[in-house]
Amino acid sequence: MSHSAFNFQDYNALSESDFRALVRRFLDAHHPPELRNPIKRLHWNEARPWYMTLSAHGWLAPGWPREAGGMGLSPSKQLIYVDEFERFGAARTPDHGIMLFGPLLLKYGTEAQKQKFLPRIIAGEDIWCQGYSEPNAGSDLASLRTQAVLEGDHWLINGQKTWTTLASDANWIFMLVRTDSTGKKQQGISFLLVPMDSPGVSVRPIINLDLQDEFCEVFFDNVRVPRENLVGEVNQGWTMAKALLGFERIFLGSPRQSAHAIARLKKLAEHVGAWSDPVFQDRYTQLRLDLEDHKSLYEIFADKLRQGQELGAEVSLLKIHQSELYQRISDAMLQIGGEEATCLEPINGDRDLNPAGVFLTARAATIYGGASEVQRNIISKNVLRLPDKPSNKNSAAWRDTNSNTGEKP
Amino acid sequence: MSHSAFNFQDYNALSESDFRALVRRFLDAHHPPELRNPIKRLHWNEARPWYMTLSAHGWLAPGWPREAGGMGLSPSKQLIYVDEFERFGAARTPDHGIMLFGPLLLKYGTEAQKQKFLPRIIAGEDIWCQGYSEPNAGSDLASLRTQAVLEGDHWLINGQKTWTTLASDANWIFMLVRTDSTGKKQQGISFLLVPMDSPGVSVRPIINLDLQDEFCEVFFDNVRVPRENLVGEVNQGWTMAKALLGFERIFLGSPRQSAHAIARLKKLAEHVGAWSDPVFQDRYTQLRLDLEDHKSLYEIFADKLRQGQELGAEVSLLKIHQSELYQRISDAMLQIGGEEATCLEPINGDRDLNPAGVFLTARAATIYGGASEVQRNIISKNVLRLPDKPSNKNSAAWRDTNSNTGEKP
Amino acid sequence: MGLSPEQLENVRMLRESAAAVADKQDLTRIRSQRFALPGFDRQVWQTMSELGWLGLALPEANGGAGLGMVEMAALAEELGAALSPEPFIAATLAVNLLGPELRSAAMAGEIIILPALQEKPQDLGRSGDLTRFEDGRVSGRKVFVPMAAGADAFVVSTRGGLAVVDAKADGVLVETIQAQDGGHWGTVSFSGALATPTEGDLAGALDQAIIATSAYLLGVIDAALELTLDYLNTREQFGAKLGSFQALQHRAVDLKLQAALTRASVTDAASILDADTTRAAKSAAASRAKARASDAAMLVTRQAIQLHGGIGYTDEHDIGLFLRKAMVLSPWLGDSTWHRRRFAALTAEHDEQASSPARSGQLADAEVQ
Amino acid sequence: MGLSPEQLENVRMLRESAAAVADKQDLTRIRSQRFALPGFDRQVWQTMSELGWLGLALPEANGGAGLGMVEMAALAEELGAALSPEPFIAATLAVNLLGPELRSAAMAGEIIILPALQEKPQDLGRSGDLTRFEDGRVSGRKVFVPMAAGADAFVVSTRGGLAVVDAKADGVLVETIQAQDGGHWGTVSFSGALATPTEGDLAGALDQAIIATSAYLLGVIDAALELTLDYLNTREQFGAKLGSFQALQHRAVDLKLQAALTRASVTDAASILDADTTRAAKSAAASRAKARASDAAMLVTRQAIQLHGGIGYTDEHDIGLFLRKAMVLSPWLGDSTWHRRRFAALTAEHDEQASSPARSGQLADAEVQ
Repeated sequence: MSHSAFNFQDYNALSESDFRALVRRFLDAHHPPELRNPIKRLHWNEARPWYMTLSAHGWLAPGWPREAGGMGLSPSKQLIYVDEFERFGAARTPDHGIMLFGPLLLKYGTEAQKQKFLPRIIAGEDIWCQGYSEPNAGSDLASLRTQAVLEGDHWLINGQKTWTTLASDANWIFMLVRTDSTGKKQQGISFLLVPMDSPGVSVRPIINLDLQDEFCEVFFDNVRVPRENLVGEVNQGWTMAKALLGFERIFLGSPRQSAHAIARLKKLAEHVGAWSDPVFQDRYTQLRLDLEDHKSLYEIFADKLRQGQELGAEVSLLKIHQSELYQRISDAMLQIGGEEATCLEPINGDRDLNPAGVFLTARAATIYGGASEVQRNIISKNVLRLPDKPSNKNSAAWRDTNSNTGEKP
Repeated sequence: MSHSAFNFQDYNALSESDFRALVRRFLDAHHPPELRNPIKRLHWNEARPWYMTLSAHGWLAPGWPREAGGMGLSPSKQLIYVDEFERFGAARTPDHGIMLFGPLLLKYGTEAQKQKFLPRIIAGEDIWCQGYSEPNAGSDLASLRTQAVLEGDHWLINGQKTWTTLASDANWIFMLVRTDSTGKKQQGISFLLVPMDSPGVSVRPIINLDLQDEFCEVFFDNVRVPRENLVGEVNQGWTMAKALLGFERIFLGSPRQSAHAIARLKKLAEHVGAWSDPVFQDRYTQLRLDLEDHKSLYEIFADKLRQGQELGAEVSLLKIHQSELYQRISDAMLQIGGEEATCLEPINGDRDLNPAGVFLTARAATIYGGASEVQRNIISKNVLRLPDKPSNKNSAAWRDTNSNTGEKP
Repeated sequence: MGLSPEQLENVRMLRESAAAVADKQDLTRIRSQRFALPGFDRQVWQTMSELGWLGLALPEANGGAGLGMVEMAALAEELGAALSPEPFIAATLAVNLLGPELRSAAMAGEIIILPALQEKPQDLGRSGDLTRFEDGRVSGRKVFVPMAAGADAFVVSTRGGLAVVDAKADGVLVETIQAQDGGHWGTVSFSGALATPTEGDLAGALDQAIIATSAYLLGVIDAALELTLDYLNTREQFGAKLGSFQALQHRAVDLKLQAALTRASVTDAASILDADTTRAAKSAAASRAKARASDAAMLVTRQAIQLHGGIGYTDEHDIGLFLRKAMVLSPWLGDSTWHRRRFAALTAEHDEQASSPARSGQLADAEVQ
Repeated sequence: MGLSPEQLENVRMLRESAAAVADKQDLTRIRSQRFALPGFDRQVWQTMSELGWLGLALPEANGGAGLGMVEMAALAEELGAALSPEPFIAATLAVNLLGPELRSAAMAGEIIILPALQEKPQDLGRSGDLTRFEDGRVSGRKVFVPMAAGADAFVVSTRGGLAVVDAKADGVLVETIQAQDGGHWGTVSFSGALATPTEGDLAGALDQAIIATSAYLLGVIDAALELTLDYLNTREQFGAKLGSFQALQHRAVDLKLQAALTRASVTDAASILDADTTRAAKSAAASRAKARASDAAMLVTRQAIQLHGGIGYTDEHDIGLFLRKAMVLSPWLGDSTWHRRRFAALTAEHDEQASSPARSGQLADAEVQ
């Protein structure tokens, strides 16, 4: 890791405002201008220079400890890091290794696994994708059926994953597999690491509603990996994946997505001449107030994080409100956009005037990362403590399913 | 029955427009002006003169055959009769005997029962109330538990009815009672006639949310009635009560209630100065369009009736939309009404400027006559054919419950 | 307000014959036309013209079938349910504005003539035409001309009246923009292009096209809902059919309610257009239908995606095609906001006589118990 | 933005002491005061003043407790949860506007002084005062004075500044109108009534009262929701607990979400009022809180009735009391429409810098997987 003006010994010793200023300076100095505010999810070949820049300055992994090559940020500093990246419109890199796999390995991996994998992530040598969802296990993730059987020193894997973001860019996949089908469905799931170039692995991109190709299906046909590619204990994969949700669950409810969208709604309203319409103004103000109150709600949860408290099931309220607010803003765009909002390309080629694109992208927000319906089930059970159907005891189990582990574009 | 200029030999021979004109002339000529557009449900002592006027002209029972003292109107003429009464703002009398009990007796009663009871209804000698709902059997009417046991020549009745409209005015009650607890809960229900002055019957008025006393609880403590007070076969009460719903179900979805409310909303908007506000205008136009489309939907069902077709479960859509539209109109009243809409009395003593009253009354619309939730269950099952929960087979039965038989203010 | 036996029979026959070109079960043809030019099938167009559809609502004296809006709405609904990309509604609008010769050729499918009316987005009748028509030549620019790349000629609204311009004539430039449904819009520039005058009841033709578009959207709504109900009835999650979850059931009912209201509104509007009544009444009915259909189509197709879950967010599943069609047709010929305002303006007086305020719901209440 | 340990402790103690007068479990006292005059309990008022509540947010130098809006909001919330009919918020508003002598008497509960500000419905600050204050005498008419029959004196806004008028003075006529919550509004007419001038930060006092009312409504919301959840957890229908029906569960979640947003909004507004910031920022925060609280209170209490079913439509069940309270307080001190517009006007520039448009949700998305 090279030295740079931005590579501090201890970021956490900085005041919050100093650190915030540092992040801004970093982005101003280093973010490639042409990648700012990308209109779609970047592929590895597009994002690589930025990834390597982050790596070179030691800014790639805000939450990882210093000794693993991360920034070792406290929760409140991580919140600032993310907030400023979002505010700036920084491009997202293929970061599943950093954001999801790394923390899990740090907590549950063997020393050998950490030594083997973490440096290669920091160096940009390994790009990971996440293999959780399956065709019949999306919101109901615990129903996954991709099977791994231990045969001698190898796991033999058969099955299919889907909604695997940027799988075509990855050379490794971390995945949940079924290793026992007898007990409760949440049990009997293990966590395996598989090279994407293993014989029997094949990848098929899926075109999404916004006509982008960021997800894939991944097929496993008698794929073999060594026994030591298991992370943690056999049949403990579910528990491990759930335990890692602590920190990142709040980001599903970050107000930034809606804040960007509302700024775009305003710009669109000015473009189409709706801005001076009192009926539009009324709707716009309602959306703004929803956003402002959402920010207040977000801060309540952020405070908990800063104080090291558990977020609890209530954090699902944030996800529901953010995703539905984002959709309502995008609905308003389409509503005022007229024929211009029916076009495939942004209006006048301006990325910020792309109502149809935002509208279509927003459809995903209430489906992935735990569909709104599932989030409501979780709150009903775990926050409101409403009862299950008496004759339906056997369906109670799924409500423990925390589908925030589900895939998401 | 006296002769009058309005007592035709055959109303059905008149053209629709001639009949409509006749109804209007009748109301203009005979309706007591002081009872028009009453602010609350009238009690018998208030409504009696109008009831007797209707009776004297043979206009009391539009749907009954001529020989029973009714007008013998065809379905399309009945629709016109109701429509014009509603449009005029005619006062409703305690009419359960005419609207609900009469038709049932005509279809299922013995000749002796018809001879005994029907003329006394026409003469205003018997006022009937309806004993269907119970404290634990409202939307789930089939769960009723008031019990009747045959002891020799008498039925022995114990239990409690609730939401019994104007029970304190009635001298008879027709009621559903449980006569068998073994089979499906819809079976084992019978239809009994009970004098309200029977020993063991007691009545307690319930004050409703609008602070009116139109419903009551009715208690039955070892009440005895003769065996012949049963209508139809033992355990056939449910089937009979359901069969009678054909015609009147459409009236739950009549647009008239919302049409009156929207006219009042406009008057209120003018009073409070919201009329010229474009945001209000937008909301008002949306409500008007909902009303206009509701009228179109109502006509589709009315056409079916006119052609003698079954209405089908789909008619629940009308009830849902009408009751929820009515509520949305009343919500808009409260929204624009400001502090004036917080008062117990109408604004300036003007009945048409009574937003709080309308708002509170409207709360009932989605609860009684089959709550919106139950109506949605009915449509889900019987129109959309969506499945039941597999592990929940025993709860399937309740979805057949047609709760339109439930009580309603 | 019910239909006559004759109308019912016409409607039944039309719906049957629509199956010839509109296959609701297989959208392969629809997919194959997406994002290509002209974006529809000239072969299918030929069949449509042979079936007499382009002159469906023209008087028999004009070579038409002499049917009414009721029948045209039924046909448009079938086309909507199958997502037909052919510019049937636009071409029918144009046919109303042609003289005998061109009309015959257009009805026979020999030439495709499409209307070029708008000069700005969301500008249906809002501002006057800037396009000039002088000395037999047209100059100006029209935007959002549906499927313009497939047109052999345009009916152009100008300050000097309606004009027909050959698409291949000198001084005509057709540029296209892809639309989300796989079709396209044309921006058509005229610089002194040779033109011939034509005339017709543009306002009436527009109302007809507005109702036909509402009916097309009704078809979209019903088909999207049906697809969704099928999915709810088959897909299992958490050990049960999706359709057995009450929260989803109730949402499906709300969609069904909107579908029923749209059908009621469109059916009424079609009857009113066929009836002997005022232009204002007809336009108000058309606006009512389009306001309902536009909003209901967006609601139903959006919710259809949500109810499909992850698979609904792929382009591979057909349900997205219905959303994209709704996105394009909801604003076309006036979005719901525009039509609500037109309705309010057209009915400002009527609203007075709606009914004298009366005890809310007394007899409506009355029938309940 | 979290509270300081000291604030947390103050809030805890206040909530505890609130239990002395605000019994959430038993609304018998509330019922007994309904539709009577003065509609509240002078005994309870005495307790409130002994607890120091009327000077809670006044500086210690002025004899107050020196606490802030955060603490007052916590107290108002407790009062709201128990539906306290005492005019605590109104009296606190008045106390802010009194000189030392009257202030002490009011804080001690010896006299009840209430504000008389509005001259028209929905007229908070919209139009200027018509009421005159000349030569030591006040003439004019004030409407919607809360619980006016219980006032010993009024703080009256006039063209000539604020004035205190004895309720028993010659030339003062108090007429009352019953409100749906069982309280009443006063129409107070002054015809040359003797008055003494007073002064204070009316705008600041109003924002304080607006946030306190929002907090009171938050208490109403939470209590109504709790009552409803209890009902769903006990009442059986169709062989199952009501609360086991998914459609009702999801609706309850939506109510919980509104409750959570209201709490976030009110808490933030209280902190902002206590912070060293501009009047515009404070008023915007107050308006945001009141807009949310007014709408959420109506939504939650309306739905609470629906979720209770038939029993919810009786006056016997307590749930209706919460609806009636929401009906009265939602419009008081500005309804949600009024506050939304005030918020928009106050933040018109801020809105610009909200954020530069950026790829929607990229990093928000980012954290998801």
